Amino acid sequence: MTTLPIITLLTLTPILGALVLALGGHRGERPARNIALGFGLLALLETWLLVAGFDGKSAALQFVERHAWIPSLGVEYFVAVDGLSILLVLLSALLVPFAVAVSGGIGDRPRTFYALMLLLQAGLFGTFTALNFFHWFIFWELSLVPAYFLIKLWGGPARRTAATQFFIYTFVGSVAMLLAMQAVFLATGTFDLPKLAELARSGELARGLETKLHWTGLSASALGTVLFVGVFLGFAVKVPLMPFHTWLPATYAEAPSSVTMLLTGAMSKMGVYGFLRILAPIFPGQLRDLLGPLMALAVLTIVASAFAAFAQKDLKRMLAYSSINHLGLCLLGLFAAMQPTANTAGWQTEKVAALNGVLLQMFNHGLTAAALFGFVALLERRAGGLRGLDDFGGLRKVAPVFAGLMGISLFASLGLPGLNGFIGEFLIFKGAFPLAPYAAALSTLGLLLTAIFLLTLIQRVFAGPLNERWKTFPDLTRGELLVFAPAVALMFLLGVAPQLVVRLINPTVIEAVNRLGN
Amino acid sequence: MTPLAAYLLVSALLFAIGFAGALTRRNSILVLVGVELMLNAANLNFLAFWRYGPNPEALTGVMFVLFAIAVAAAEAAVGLALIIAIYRHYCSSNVEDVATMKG
Amino acid sequence: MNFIFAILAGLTVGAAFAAMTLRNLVHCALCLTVSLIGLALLYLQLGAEFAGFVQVLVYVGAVAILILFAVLLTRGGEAPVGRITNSLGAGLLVAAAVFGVLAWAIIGSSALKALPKETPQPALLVKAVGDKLMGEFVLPLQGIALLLTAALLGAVVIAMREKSSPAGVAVDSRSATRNP
Amino acid sequence: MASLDQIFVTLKEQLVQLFPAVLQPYVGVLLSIVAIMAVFPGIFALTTVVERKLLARFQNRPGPNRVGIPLTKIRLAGFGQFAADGIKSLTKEDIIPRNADRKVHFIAPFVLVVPAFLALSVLPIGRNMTALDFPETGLLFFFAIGAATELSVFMAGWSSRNKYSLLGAMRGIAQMLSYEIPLILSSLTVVMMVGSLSLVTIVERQTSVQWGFFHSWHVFTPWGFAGFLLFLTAACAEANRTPFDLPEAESELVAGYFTEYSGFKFALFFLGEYLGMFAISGVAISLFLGGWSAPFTFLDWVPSWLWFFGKLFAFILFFIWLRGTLPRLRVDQLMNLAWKFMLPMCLLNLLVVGVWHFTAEWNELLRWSLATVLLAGPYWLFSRSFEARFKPRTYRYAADSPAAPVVAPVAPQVPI
Amino acid sequence: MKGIINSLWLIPALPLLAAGIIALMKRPQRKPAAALAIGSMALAFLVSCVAFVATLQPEAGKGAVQLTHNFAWFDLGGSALRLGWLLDPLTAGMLVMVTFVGSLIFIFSVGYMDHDENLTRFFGFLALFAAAMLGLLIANNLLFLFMCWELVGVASYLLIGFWFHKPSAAAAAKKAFITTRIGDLGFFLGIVWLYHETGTLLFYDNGAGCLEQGALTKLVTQTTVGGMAVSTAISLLLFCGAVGKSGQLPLHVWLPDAMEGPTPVSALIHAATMVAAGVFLVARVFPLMGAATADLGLEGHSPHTTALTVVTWVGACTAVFAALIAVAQNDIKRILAFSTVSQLGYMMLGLGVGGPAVGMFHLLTHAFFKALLFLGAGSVIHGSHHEQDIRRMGGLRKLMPITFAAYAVGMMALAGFPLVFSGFWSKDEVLHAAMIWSPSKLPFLLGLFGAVLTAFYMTRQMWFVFFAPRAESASSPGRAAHSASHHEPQGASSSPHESPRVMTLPLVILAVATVLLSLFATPVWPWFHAYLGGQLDHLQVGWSADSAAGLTMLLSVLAVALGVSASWRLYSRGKAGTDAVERLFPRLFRALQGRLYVDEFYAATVFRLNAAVAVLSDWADRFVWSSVVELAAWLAKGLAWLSRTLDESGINSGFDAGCVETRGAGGFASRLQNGQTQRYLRILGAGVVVLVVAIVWMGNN
Repeated sequence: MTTLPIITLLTLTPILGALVLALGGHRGERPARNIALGFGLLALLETWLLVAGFDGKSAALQFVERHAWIPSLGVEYFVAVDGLSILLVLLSALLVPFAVAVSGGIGDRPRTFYALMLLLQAGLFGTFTALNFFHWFIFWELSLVPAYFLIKLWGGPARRTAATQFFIYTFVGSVAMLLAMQAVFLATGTFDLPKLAELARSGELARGLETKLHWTGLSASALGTVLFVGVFLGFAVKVPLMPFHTWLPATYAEAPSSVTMLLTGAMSKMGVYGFLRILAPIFPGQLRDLLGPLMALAVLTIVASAFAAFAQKDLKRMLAYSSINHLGLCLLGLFAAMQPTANTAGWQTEKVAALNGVLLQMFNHGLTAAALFGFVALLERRAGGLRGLDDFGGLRKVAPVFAGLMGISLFASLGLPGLNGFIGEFLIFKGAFPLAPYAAALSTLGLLLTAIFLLTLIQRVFAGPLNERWKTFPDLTRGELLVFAPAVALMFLLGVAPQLVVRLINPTVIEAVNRLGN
Repeated sequence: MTPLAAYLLVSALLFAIGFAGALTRRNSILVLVGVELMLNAANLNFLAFWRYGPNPEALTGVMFVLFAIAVAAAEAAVGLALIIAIYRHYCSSNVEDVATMKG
Repeated sequence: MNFIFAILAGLTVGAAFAAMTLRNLVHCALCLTVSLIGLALLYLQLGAEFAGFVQVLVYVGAVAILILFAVLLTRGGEAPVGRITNSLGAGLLVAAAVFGVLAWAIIGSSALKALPKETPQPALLVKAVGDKLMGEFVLPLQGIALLLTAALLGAVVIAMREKSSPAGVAVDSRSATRNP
Repeated sequence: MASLDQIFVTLKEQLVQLFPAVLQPYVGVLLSIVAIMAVFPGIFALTTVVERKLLARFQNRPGPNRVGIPLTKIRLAGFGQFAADGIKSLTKEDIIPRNADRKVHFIAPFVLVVPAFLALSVLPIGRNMTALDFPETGLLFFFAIGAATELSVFMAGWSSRNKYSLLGAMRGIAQMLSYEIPLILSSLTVVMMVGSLSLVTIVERQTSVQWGFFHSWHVFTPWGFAGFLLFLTAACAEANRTPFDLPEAESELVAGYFTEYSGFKFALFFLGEYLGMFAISGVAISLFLGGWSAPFTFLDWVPSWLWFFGKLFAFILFFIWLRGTLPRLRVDQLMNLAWKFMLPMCLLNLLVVGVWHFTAEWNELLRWSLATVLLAGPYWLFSRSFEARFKPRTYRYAADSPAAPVVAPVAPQVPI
Repeated sequence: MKGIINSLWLIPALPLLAAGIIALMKRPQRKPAAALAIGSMALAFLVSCVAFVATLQPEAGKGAVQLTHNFAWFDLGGSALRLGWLLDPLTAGMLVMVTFVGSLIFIFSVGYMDHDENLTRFFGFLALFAAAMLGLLIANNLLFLFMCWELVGVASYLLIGFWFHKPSAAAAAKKAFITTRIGDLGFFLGIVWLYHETGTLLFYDNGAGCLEQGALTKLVTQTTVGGMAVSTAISLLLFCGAVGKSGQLPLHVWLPDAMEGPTPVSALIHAATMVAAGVFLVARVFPLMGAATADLGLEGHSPHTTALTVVTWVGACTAVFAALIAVAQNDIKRILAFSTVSQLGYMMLGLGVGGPAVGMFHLLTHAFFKALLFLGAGSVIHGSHHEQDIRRMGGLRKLMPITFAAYAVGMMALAGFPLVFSGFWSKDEVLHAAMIWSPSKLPFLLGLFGAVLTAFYMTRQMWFVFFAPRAESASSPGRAAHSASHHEPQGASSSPHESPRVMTLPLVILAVATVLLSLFATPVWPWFHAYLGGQLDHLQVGWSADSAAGLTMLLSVLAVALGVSASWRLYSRGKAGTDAVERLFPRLFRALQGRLYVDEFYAATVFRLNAAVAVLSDWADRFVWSSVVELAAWLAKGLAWLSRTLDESGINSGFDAGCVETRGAGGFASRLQNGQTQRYLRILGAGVVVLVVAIVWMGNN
């Protein structure tokens, strides 16, 4: 018996769900949501099978499925997971049912809404498992399209602008990346990501650029830099890195909150994933050459976004900037791990720590930020669309459970030990501080500011005298508790036992550090 | 006379009959019938050449016939649908009555 | 040249002739059917079993029925139709000329004479036909599939009743109860 | 046992040996034809009585129970009825309407019966027992011959110059044309799996043993099961049996296309219809139910032809049962079923066969569940018509759903 | 006995479990929650006692008992990140103190928080705090310590903001968390750096720990920016955390505000335990701080490293600075809060000049008497219906005798009344160590001045609260805010009353302990030093101190006498309504009352800067980055417009001309068609004939 093509099945499950939703005749929102939830949980179950069958001790690609697709273009159907992929697949599988369960009040075309959510999940699964650039890119874009429609059709008042901005931004980035990768294909004749990484390591890529692309009139190194910048742009927009981020606050604020959960929880991870899977392995030299400015950008991202968050009055915008800040930390860790060092065990450990931290941070931020946006969604729904920092006050009195769980999530977000956010940040700094002391030291300012604005949020929304308007503000219902309690429990669990996740990623990270060299 | 020539003659005769019908009958359905006959005559030709031709293993004649039959079926369907549509419109299935395409 | 061939050829040509000359359109169509069956038998005689049965399946089962339907739908079966066009002579002349030219070409052809009088029956396996269709001729096959689909849709669209009258009055009991 | 199994084959060979060598092939064919022309009309005769009696039982009445052997007191529980019916129809006056197209009117019953016999002759009714074996194209021949039925129906209906006849013929042709597509498509699944059009080969392929005691009938696979059901439905329609008996719906069209037939020609139509039913049942048996093979290996000792006729008889009973149970469809329902449900399902089944073929080395359970899901999911989707899923269901005469807002007490309305 | 190390985790786990269960309880389950919290704390106290006993029997010649238990937490690269817990005298002493004081305060809370509707939650938070604090104490890993450190911070945040409906409480909570977090950033970087340099964060790991000889010598020998030894740099970073947590000078601002929390919280967290965590941290990493010289002795004289010098100066300055402010405060809890800051300064000073034993002993004694004072203040506040302004109290000596007695013991201990009060001995030791500190005598003088001030403001407080004539109005405007939120029947019992027994009993116990504790570290029998140093078997009764000790004692007694008498004279003769010191030095008093305007200074600089940068970032986001993008978009639009214009004017016109020509030709050709299909077909047939003939004929030729 050949092994079950579980990754393909996993990717197909949400697509099937979307089809069922699209074709089914159920009116009303509840059945649609239940179907979407059912398929989401099915995907989660499959992911669980994947995780259970995953050999945590091996850094190799597992569950490989490989079929020729368009041989003349070097296109294959090539999916597999390693520690990095499986973590993000798990995250996506967790978040989509979560977001689906949180969403509600979709008056307009609920079936389409949930079908698009599932399609988005398919895009995520595909992106995180594909190892051939060609179909990786297909999924990358596939995830963009449902997101666009979700924002545009169900978003807030300025949704059109936001959606267009989101689409154009990410699309420009994608186009730049696509062009660059085509040039790489011309030079190497393959789209296979692991193979490209190998070629880049052996210098074959540079030679290919020299011989095959000399007609551009650029030297191999200049061409390499240009290509690097192209690919970089694609990912930097997605993450986002600071000057390329302006789409994000508007998008997050305008998107329906459950969609924002996915945008921040899973889609922003696509950018970091791209950095880790494509940019760093294929363009290590270029990345190292530009490390200084990039590091500066990462620090700028961390600090400036935290400051900007502090200035926001809209909860969603505030949390959006907070997301930028957290992902900035990811990039800090990533860039730090690219720092050239002596090849000693000590430095290797720091790099491993930094990358482990990056991955943990991705997972934890995905969980926490999604939960926070979920809470904001509830807040918004209860308050009839209000979500300003000053619109509430004293809610803890009438909604203690709500306040408690959201408070825990906020503390998780600001990196309180014992909750999930801490370990990732600790590991990032553990790696980044020795590798790039000044950048790391400056970045701690971001941690402080995060604490300031998140606590301000608690203070303004939950503490203080009760705003008379919300005297009848309902606490979490049983159903909502059922949705959020597992998320919060997971935060505790991962905070106390990070080994659950580290187990999956550590070998992959060690391998990656070895491959990246010094 | 070789058997091939005999088949070809039959085919030619069929073709001529069909052609004559298509040229002289007024009813458009019969014109179509004539066309069908001509097509079938051609099919017979193909099969005869396949059978007695130099290279029967290539199956070209049979293939041609199969495709021709499929195409003829499509042609008949669309042609008859056209005739019915025209009949609805003009209350006539006479080919001479339908001449709106004249320049 | 054998006996069976002669009978079949006679049947085919005769039926074809009848189909082109009879006054009753339904009779014409039925004669056409006979002619087509005769042709199918000729195909069998030639060893093309598959093509022969396909001929019956498609022509007798579908095309002939289609023609009969068309005849009925255009009310052609009710009365004998006008037999010929105004330009009978010209038509016949051209047709005769065509036949003459063809027959002249066939009989006068030197290439045909060079062929042997009898050739061994080629072994036609349906499997070989299938292999060819799926191999060498796969693109035409796809084309045919497309064509048939298009023809199906096209025929339906063309023959659909012209929508001149407003769509049937929708029965909506709710609106009725709302407006007493 | 083998001797009993092959008893008819041996008999035929021995008979043929009696003739000079030149004639032997012709005699062989002739013998086969004679056998078929004797056996199946016999079954037909039996079936008419069985059907009448069974239907009567369904409807709580005794049915024919009088006619036995004439001039004796032996009643045979009414099984002599067929002879009485036969004699009656042969001796009745042959009436031809004045306006009828006499030639066509005359030919039509023969166009029905002769192809029916031809179709029966390609069935493998036992091991080595096929009257007319086309090793390449048996199934194709069957379908090609089947086309003649439609022609006959048309000829009968049109030539009678009777509006019931014509309407019946039109309905019949439309129905048969529509259902011929699912019929052929569903049998194509078997052709795809077996890789042959020969019914003999198809049957032989199903005699292989599976799991030790099973013959691997095609019906025991997901696609085979689905294909069998589809084929059966289409066959019902092809044979004009209830619930697809619109062409001869007695309450609407008197007797459909053979309203104007009487006497012997009527009997021929009757015979032709039943022969067609036998033929299509025989094909269903050959394609899906293992033809003449036994269901279990330990039942192999029963002669193969007995299996075939047993299955055939089961089919006949099944059809009678259906007739006694189901109401007749409406024309639009009939067409919707064919084009909106059966056709997609057939195409899907073809896909599933492809999947089945290419997943041959998979885990059996996985393969089964995949195929089942592929079939069951769309079945669930198609099973109620598409429109019902998109539009709220409307009731033409009944009141709207009780949830409809009542604005004010209104005066009694005239229903629309 | 040594097996206790394997069960040491029980000490934090018990309250943690209690906290977890209480978190799931419903609001009305008040009694079970209280019982659970107190019970878990009492059990933890028992286990701590066992642990303490285990540390009393050091193996001969091996120094202090030091038991560790380490385990892997999660994989990190080829190795794993390991955590662990540690039992040594330092831990054991602190454990006993925290569980003991904690238990008493828990019991006290039952009475004090009796009227609060959220009692359940309160005990949940208290238990959470206790768990985190105890975890902090037993940590054998700096990271683990830091985690607990943050958790106590959160518990403190939650408890300060317990009356979250008061905006001031919510703000104070936030302020506390953020101010300490500023220090924690340094701490965090210190941890990361230490981890990088030594490869481990375990304190003791059979010679491989980061506080053990191998790691320390490595750290001392390396230098970093400015020629500082790495050990110094790391020490200073770690000290940042201590400064934040223990309210040392630049970051002390949160501690007085933290008095917004319920008084038991102030007693437990902001007097006895959590704020002392900074001191504990310095004591814990003392080997690192003092790692300059080859010998890392703990013989009462600490080595003079840069790190310790910084600690000394910060401590000394804080001690005086806070004491000064305390003189001018009117809120009973604020006075105690500034006193706490001041005393924490003393502890730091003691650590800096005298090593862990000196600082830690003051920590322990201070924990007892300051808890006593806070609980006493709580009792006073509770008895006088949540009145906190000392000027509106007075004469409570008669009304609340038990509270008065206990408070007096605490006050005397804090002020340093000689001989029978523990505060005297511990402060004396600090001053003694400062006196013999060689680099500078200034810290000693500052300490002495601080002692005078301490005696002064405590006497002032005593006088106002217990001796002053009873203030006329019981219902003051300041009360209204409190009684509104504490559904207390207004006017039902307007005169102050003694507190219930559940509150006075802890007071009495603490008072007794305060006195008894003075026995353990007298120069005659310096048991505590010996205990910490692991030299219990060499301990002898007898005057072991040098001559300077006597001088110090004398000076300290004089200082106390000066402070008390001055204060008593000034206030007992003063008029009601105004403050004596205010009359003497009005401007100075106002400055002190305004806490020397540190908060205002921060508000004017740090906060404003922060807000400005935030606004700037937001502005940059909205206008600078976006406008760049929009510029690009306009550029693209312009190009598109150009292209369209070219298309329409240039290319299309030529195409149109061609079309006109073609149409003319088509019109001509169409006239050939007459619509008769059969005619077309005839022509076709004739054409075929002609063609065939032509082909055959030409073929023949």
